[in-house]
Amino acid sequence: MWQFFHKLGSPKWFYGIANRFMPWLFWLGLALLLGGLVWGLAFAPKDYLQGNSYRIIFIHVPSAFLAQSVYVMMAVAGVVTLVWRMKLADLFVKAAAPVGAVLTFLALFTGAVWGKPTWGTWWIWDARLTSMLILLFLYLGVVFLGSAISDEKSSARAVAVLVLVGVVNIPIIKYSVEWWNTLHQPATFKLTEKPSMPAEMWVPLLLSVLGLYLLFGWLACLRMQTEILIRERRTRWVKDFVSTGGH
Amino acid sequence: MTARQPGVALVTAQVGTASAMWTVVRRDLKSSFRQRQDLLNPLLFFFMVVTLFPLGVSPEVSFLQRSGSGILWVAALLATLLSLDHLFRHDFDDGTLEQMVLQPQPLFLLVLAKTLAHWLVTGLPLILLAPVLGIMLHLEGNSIAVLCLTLLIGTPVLSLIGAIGAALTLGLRAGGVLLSLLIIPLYIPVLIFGTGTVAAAADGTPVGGYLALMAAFLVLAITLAPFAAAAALRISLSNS
Amino acid sequence: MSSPMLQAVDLQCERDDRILFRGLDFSIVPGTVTRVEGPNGAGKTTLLRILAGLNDHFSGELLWLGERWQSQREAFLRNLLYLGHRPGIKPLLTPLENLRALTAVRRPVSDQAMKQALDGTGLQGYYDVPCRNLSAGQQRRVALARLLIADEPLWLLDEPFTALDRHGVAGLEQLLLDHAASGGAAVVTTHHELDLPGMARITLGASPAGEAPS
Amino acid sequence: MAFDSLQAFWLMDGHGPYVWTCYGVFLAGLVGLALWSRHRRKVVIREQQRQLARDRQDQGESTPAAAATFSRIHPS
Repeated sequence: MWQFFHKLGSPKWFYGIANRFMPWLFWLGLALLLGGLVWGLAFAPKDYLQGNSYRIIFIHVPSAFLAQSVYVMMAVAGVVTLVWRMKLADLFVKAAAPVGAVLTFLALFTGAVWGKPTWGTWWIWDARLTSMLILLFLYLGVVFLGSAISDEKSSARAVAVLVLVGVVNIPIIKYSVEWWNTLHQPATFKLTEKPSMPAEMWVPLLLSVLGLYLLFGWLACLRMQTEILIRERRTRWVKDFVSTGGH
Repeated sequence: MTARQPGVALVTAQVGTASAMWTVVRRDLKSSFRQRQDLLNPLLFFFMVVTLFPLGVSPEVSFLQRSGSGILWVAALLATLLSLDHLFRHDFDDGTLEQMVLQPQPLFLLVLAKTLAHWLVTGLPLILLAPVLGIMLHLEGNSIAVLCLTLLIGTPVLSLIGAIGAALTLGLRAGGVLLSLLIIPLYIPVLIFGTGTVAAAADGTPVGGYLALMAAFLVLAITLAPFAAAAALRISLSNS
Repeated sequence: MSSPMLQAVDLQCERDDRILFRGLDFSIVPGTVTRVEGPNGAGKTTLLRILAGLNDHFSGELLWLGERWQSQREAFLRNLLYLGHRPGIKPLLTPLENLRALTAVRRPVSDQAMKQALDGTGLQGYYDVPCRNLSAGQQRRVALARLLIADEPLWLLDEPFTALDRHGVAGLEQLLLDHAASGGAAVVTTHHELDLPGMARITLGASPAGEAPS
Repeated sequence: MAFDSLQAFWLMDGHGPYVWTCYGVFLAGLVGLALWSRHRRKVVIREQQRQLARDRQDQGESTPAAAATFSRIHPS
């Protein structure tokens, strides 16, 4: 068990393993995502309330879902960084943060564009959108702090602390935003909660969520490899690896 | 007294002021784009400050529509203020500023070039982001257009006036805070007319007069502020 | 001896309620290297900054080619090359870009010549590396590369030997001699034991009166 | 297929612009992210190859600064 844990912390080992897994992650993820999107766009039935604009759900929900879970993953990695000082964990935080920021932005953007035909306005200050916006700010803070500190080790630790502070804060932010929202009259437009979604709708949704997860895994591996090359540039194996062409 | 003796080969060739200014602008832009994060900081700050108002006051559409232009202007002003500390600080720290003062070209024009570069990387992005925030604050299309126009005229004034403050507080320990205290009072007229123009547009009154007045501010700032900033730079360098 | 390029008459400088020097008279003549020496805090850097016109907390006269400095600021600046303790190298730009920005405002120099100058200071292969990734000695060499293509006759160099290794020091000493031989003048502050043939000295802070024996 | 024709698929009962903008931006975002990440790894590898080459060059000469001549250059 500890042997495995130790191995997992070795960047060189991870680099090789990642190389082996990445094609699978990429192609499987791409197939699932595209399958889900094509199904959702062209074959899923029309929503009786919102019409065709609901088809945005097949990209909006995966982005929003992933945006939130990536932050949780980063927080877990942050704990591992601070407690066990595992190298790979802080690499993950650094590699995932920009991806999470982009996904949050995509969730916000698709939400806004979806809102126009549904609510008649691009943006309302309701609890869910506002929390998402704050999540974007948190992500950007992590990205900026990471690139502002040039020393790699202290940058990783500082970022881990910030992620943890953020994750403790997220529930507080969420509840205070919801309270704020009820204080000012709740949004007049509300998405009708449907008790059950027909399978023709949720299966493609599930596919695209899974696909995006796998693609995120691929992106995270790729970016972690880059971070490893930077961090370990003075080691023998990276020098050998780079001078033999870097593949 | 013989001014020129055979031994010394004096330099007579000269580089034109315009090309020297261009060199300054290019170097500053290049430097800024190598440190992209510094470009995004004021922009993000702008966004966040705007977000605080619906959260802190009210998310009601009627309130946001009424005060949206004021919120955006105040946020843009604060974001500019935040970025001003960088205007001369890096150059001061690495000695580029000394070299600039020792250039044969008039210093105030070089300061103008630096301010232009500063505006291109801070003021201009704010204007580009403003429509998005305007939509989020439920401003009307016409108001957003006028708002962007006032920002286009107003933010260079903010940069120019700010350059004076940045030059004066250069090399001081509490420079950042002091800079705000010095500069905010000077920003008030621009703020008043910036938001006033948008309010007039929302009421449907013609805004040509307001815009002309703001343009007059801009002309005044372009002609006077670089002199003041150049003088302040000499003083700050003399003390270091 | 030819007539002086730069002349200081009765210079006095006071800083933080302390008189750094007073009654300082000296001439910088073409074809010489002048070393400003004195203990720490004697005002070596301050004197150099006064000569460059960066510091105006002084009384006395500075004459450029026999005329008051203030009256011909532009001509003076065009003939002056000042390298401060912080030499104006932007850490985010590459050596070539730095050199280009520093020289382009004085006279157009081809990229070819600038690369030669960087080669001349031992920076071949580093043209495109951002300066913040260079060592202190290499950054100093970027600044010194400017001297290789400079046509300004008057050089004011504040601690130019800092962070240089033995080869660099020898090279720079030779460069100063070359510059003097071609009719230029250089004023140098340094902690390093500099003793060039024909070198003039300005000594600060040695005697309480601040007189400058040479 | 939930649509009768390609035309209907494109228009989506008037919601076409919204839906297609969203999908476009989403795909552009993901593709951009992927390309940027790959490019970054390539740049890092290339940068390190150059650094290695420089190190080798520096080691090749007895002293790195020996090549420094400090001789003046006279650009025409």
